[in-house]
Amino acid sequence: MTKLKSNKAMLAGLVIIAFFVLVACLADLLSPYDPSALGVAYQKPSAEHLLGTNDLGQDIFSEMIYGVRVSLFLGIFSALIVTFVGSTLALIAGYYGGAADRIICALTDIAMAVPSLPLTLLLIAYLKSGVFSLVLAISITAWTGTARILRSRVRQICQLPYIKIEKTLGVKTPVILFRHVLPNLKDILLTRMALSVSGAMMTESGLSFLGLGTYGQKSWGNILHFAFFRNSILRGQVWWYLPPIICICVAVMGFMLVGYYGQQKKD
Amino acid sequence: MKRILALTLALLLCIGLFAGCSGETKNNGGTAPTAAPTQQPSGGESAPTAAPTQQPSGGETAPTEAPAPEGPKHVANLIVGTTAANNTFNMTGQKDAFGRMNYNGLTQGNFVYRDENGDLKPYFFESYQISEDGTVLDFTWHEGAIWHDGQPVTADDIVFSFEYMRDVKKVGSLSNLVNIEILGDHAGRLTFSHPDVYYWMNTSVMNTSCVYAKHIWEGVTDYSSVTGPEAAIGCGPFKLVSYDLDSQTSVYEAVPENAFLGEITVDKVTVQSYADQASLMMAMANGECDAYYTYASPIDATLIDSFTGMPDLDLGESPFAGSYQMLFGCSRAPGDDVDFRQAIAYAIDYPTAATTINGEYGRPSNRGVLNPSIKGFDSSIAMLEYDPETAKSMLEAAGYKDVNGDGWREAPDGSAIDLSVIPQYSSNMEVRSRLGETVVASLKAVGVNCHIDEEAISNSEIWEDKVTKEDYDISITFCTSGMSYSTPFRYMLAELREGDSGWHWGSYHSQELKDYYYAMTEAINDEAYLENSKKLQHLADDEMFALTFAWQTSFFPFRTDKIENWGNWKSWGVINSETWFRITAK
Amino acid sequence: MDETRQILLRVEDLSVSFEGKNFVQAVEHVSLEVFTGDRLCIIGETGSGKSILLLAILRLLSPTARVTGSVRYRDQDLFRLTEKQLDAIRGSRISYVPQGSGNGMNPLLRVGFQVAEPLIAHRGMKRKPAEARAVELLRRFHLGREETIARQYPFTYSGGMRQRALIAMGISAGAELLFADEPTKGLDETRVLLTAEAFNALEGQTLVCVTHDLNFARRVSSRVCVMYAANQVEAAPTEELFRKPLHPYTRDMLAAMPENGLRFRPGYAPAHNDADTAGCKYRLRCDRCSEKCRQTPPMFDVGGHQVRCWQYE
Amino acid sequence: MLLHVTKKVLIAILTIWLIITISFVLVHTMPGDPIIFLIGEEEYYYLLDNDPAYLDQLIEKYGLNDDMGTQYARYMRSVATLDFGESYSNHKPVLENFLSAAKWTLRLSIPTLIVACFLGAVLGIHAGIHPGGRFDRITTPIFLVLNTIPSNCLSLLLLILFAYKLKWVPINGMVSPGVMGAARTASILHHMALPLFILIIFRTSGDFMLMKSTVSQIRSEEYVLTARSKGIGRQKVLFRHVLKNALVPYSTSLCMQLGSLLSGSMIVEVVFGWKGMGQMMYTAVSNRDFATAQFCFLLSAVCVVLSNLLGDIVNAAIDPRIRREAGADD
Repeated sequence: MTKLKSNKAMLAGLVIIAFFVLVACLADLLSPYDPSALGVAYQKPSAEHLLGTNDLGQDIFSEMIYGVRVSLFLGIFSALIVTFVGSTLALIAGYYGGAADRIICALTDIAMAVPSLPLTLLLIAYLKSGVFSLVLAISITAWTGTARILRSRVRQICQLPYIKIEKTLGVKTPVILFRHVLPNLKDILLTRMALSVSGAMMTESGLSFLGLGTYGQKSWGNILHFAFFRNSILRGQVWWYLPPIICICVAVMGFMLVGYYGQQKKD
Repeated sequence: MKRILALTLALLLCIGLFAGCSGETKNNGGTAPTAAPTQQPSGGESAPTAAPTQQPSGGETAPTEAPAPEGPKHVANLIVGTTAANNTFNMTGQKDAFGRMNYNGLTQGNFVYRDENGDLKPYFFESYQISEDGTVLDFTWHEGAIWHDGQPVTADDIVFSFEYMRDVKKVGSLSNLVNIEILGDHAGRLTFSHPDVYYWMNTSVMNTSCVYAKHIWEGVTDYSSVTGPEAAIGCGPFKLVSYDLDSQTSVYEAVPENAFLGEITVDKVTVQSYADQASLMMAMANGECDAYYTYASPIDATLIDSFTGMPDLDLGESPFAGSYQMLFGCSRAPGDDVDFRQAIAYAIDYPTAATTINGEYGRPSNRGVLNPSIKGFDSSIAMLEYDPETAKSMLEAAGYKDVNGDGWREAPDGSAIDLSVIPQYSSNMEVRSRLGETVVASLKAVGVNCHIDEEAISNSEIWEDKVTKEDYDISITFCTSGMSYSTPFRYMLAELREGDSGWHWGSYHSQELKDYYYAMTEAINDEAYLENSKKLQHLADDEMFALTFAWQTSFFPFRTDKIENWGNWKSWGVINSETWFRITAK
Repeated sequence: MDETRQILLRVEDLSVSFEGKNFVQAVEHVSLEVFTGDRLCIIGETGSGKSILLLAILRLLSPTARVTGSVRYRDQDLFRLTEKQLDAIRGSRISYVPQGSGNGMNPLLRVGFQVAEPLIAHRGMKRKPAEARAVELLRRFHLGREETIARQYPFTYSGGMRQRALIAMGISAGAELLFADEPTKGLDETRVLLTAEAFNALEGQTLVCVTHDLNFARRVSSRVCVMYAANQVEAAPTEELFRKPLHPYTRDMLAAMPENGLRFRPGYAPAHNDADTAGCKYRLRCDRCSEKCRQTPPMFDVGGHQVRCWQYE
Repeated sequence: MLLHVTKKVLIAILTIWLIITISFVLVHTMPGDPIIFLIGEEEYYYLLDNDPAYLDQLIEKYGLNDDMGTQYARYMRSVATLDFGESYSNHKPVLENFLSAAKWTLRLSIPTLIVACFLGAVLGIHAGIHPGGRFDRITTPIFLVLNTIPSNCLSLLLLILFAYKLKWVPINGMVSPGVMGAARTASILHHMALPLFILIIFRTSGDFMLMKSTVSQIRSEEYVLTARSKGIGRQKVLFRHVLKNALVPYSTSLCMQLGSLLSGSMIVEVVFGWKGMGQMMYTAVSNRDFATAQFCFLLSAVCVVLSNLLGDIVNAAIDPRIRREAGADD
């Protein structure tokens, strides 16, 4: 029974992700105004400005649309890094075992032990503010979870007889890894990637809240930060602070549905 | 099924209790709150044995005459809300709420204070005279003053204070003090080798230039890291009685002997610090604190309009002396061309900049850099106008055309233009980065390509290095209201006086700018100060090496339901050096 | 058989189906009777619904199962009992013995305790004496070093040891009716013999065993019932069935045994929800299929030997 | 078994040492001149104008311009002697700041951990026992949504709703001033209510998800069927069989959470002005307060490593398979 239910939920997740990816690609066509063009500040939602304007008179609706592009790019890009780093380390640790495994495990333990948010704060001070440095800062501490789960799965797979046979047949290691082991990890990779995208988005909104996000690009976190900075909640400007919150929640939910229910289907 | 639910509810209840009492046990069992209010070692309550408060004999101008004998209704407990923290209590520095409150002479005997219109008035001094040539200062001080630990203030303390400030704290403006004499039981004279008296009194009125207790500070060189209760002792009208780090409050009680400006009408002052302005305003709206004071940071305009029209809550509106400036990079093309600068002056979207800085209270400024609440403001100077068409025509006239048709104008010699805009680095970058966005959008609208220098935004070292090396085309800086005496021009100096070392961020190398600035700050009387200030403003109007984005209104709100006779000073607020002697309970 | 045998379990017209995306009819109109002392073996291919039949009787299926028909144990109708009353029977009167090879035992509890658990629950014994009783039971099935292995955990046991420990667990509270589910699955030849001896050593317990291992069934059972695609197709005393199988499926099944020459009948059992398998489920593979077989034949009684095939009308 | 534990402890110590070094290098090579943050922007520029000598004196005092090697050696010595130097912001010993900050963070994190662990477990079991059931269909979406709302948005919205509009909860700070004894505890509880509520929501949703998936997996295991067939009653089946097995992954995650007990949730503490470890770490890093920042890193590293160690030990205690496998693998 749960299989049926998870498909529906996973489907919902996929629909949400597809919607946001579509909006990100068509950002230029969809957004009515150039988000950095100035105008009359603090306008209420009206026909021309669907979501009103912010403190610089920029149209919030177009800002949100471009925000999709930045936030998604940030989430997906850091998820790619996290999954890539996590899986390579897991493959090496799982396949070779022995010393390599122990070193990589120690490395994962260390990375896990370092508190993620303060380290990110530190890294941001190093790197010049911009989306790339934010992505780097977020993904440096986020790969440990993926690495650990994948490693145990890879070790399981490597115990299977057909991998041992491959080894005895002298098939070159990369071939074994990428043709045999990796396809088996496909669904874990998918779920971990989805979960790390939602994790990255949550961290980005947290960092932007603390004023450490990107000042250049307009991500949702950035819009939200200026909404809080201009006390929009107290002034009742619901149209300014609610859309970013809803978008972040829905996007994170979308990825989590795919990640969480994808996992359940596998077991 | 039912039994499980019942079981879980019971568990939840006892958990709630446990969590509660864990708070309890943690509290009682755990260490007593480390910041148990420390009782000032004031050697027991000093019975008011000292002679009845000395009426200020012959003071320069006594404030409102002490009213009829039955005396004004005292304010039992004035609660001051601030966003500064209540962590360090050291009178030698300006850190945290304690340091900033001492600008208002709360616990320290500041020699003089600056009144509502910016004129110097005696505080710990009873009276003072400056000699014609500005090198000698005669003064008398309040005789009955006592230190908060009960010991009387002696002539030795006065001599020690000046020596300590000159030799240990190395206050720049006292470097030429050659002689400190005591001329009677409470009169003294300072003699300088240069006409620096006026300069010292003006620049250091806020920087802890007050009486130092000899029996505490003698021989202490590393004064900023003294953390004991003795570091908070002064001879001001109030003494620190207790502080609680957990609830971020500090309590001060009146010391009748140190009534410098008349009877102290406030019995107790509580300084309560809040996490941010929003929670402070919410607390004030709920009546939890009486007035707002944080040095040089008024309540943000966007916050104010959620509290307009509240009963018993006066917003404390007044013109603000602080302002945001835009400096041109005059040491390299295209900033070195005055026509380019004059054209750009028409391109900046001032209305948007004004709203960004100060909400609907911001007003575009004039071409003279200073704003009306600064001393020496010249109202004859023309206003800045936002007129993109004029800007475009002026750029065309000056030879800045779009030669290669890529949409961006090129320099007369054909080289491409891509101005780098650098907002000044600070811990809160929001307003400056928004101003940066405004400048970039405005310039692009008139065809001048530009970008925000991302690197400088995120790193103070890189920013300071670029600004000192004049490696920028447009720099956005902020001048606090505290610098209103030395004016924003201080930021525009490209090089300092010989022998002076310090920061210089300007890039407009001109002898007039330097001469006028130093003539102004070292003027020995008001006329010289005003004359040079006007010259500077006209220089800025003609050369347009820098401009001020907007004139701001500042808000220092206070409640009017329990207390009256407030005095709201321009861009300072109701909490000032005279508050302790004028406000009364209703 | 002497008269002291009384009816222990009467299952009448038991059907089990699972709703959901695809409707599954796991068990269709099964009726059987078990007398005290009987050793009934239910034989059938995997997926013929035999395990589900066992679980349905003890109402251990997941809530999504829809069970019809009636099961009477002695004088109680199991389907009318409340959960509490059913628990009083489970483990103490009727007990279920899962496969040895699966993780039928809780990995985190000592084997001794798990074997003793029915005693603690039903006989109100304290833990210490119950566990002592458990060690005796393990000794009875001679697992070897019973004293020490009782304190060990299930993962240290081999498949055979686990199966015998599970049997001990089944009878520890003195249950009179034992349901065994595929006891020989995953065991090698010698372990199967050991398990068969364990079952035969049981005196006084009535056994209902589900298996697809025909030799084991022959060795352990007194009566056999054959199931095919959720239907009961034949039931008879063991020797009679093995010597003279009546139903075509049973005959083919026995012919496919190694001892009888490995003659295979091609084809598969119909899937649970195939529409066109009305009537006799074996129709498509049966060499004596006739028009009549389109209707489901009833169970004909040929001298105490029931068979569901029109030939014996 | 003992050999296994000592090996684990050794690895733990090595990890902590590595983290100290990494955090030292990271903090010390952080761009931005610490002096500016040490005494505040304004005073720095004022001193630069009037009294540069004093600035050099400060730099000398904090040994900021020594080369990295000597600073590192000095730091290692101080770590060994547990004297973590003086916090740059208020010149008090770092340990003293830590004690007061830790006290406040623990007041939030311990009740959160306990309540969330219990609530998450109970609700998780109910939802896990009948996956797809009515209870599951109601609670899972709720907790999934709660899991995704960024904590800063929820905190701000609730702060304004409950504290400002409804005035149920004080707006600011951790305790109302000038109260002692029982009144002080009451005021602490009153201030603690909203942040605790938010933290509990987030933590419970995490625990709920974990427990639900674990229980729904275990529920279909064979030994649960055997247990039910023993007629020992629904309660015993749940607690003795299902729950015990569900505890293994659940307890590991709890131990992991123990690691973050002291680091506190930075965002909730910043919003509520809760002077806990989270805020201390945030101000230390953004103000380049080297001494405190390094101490915070060291502390959280020790906490996480210890909690991992504890997690392993608790696992081995509950699950004999891990105990034997642990014993066998060295």
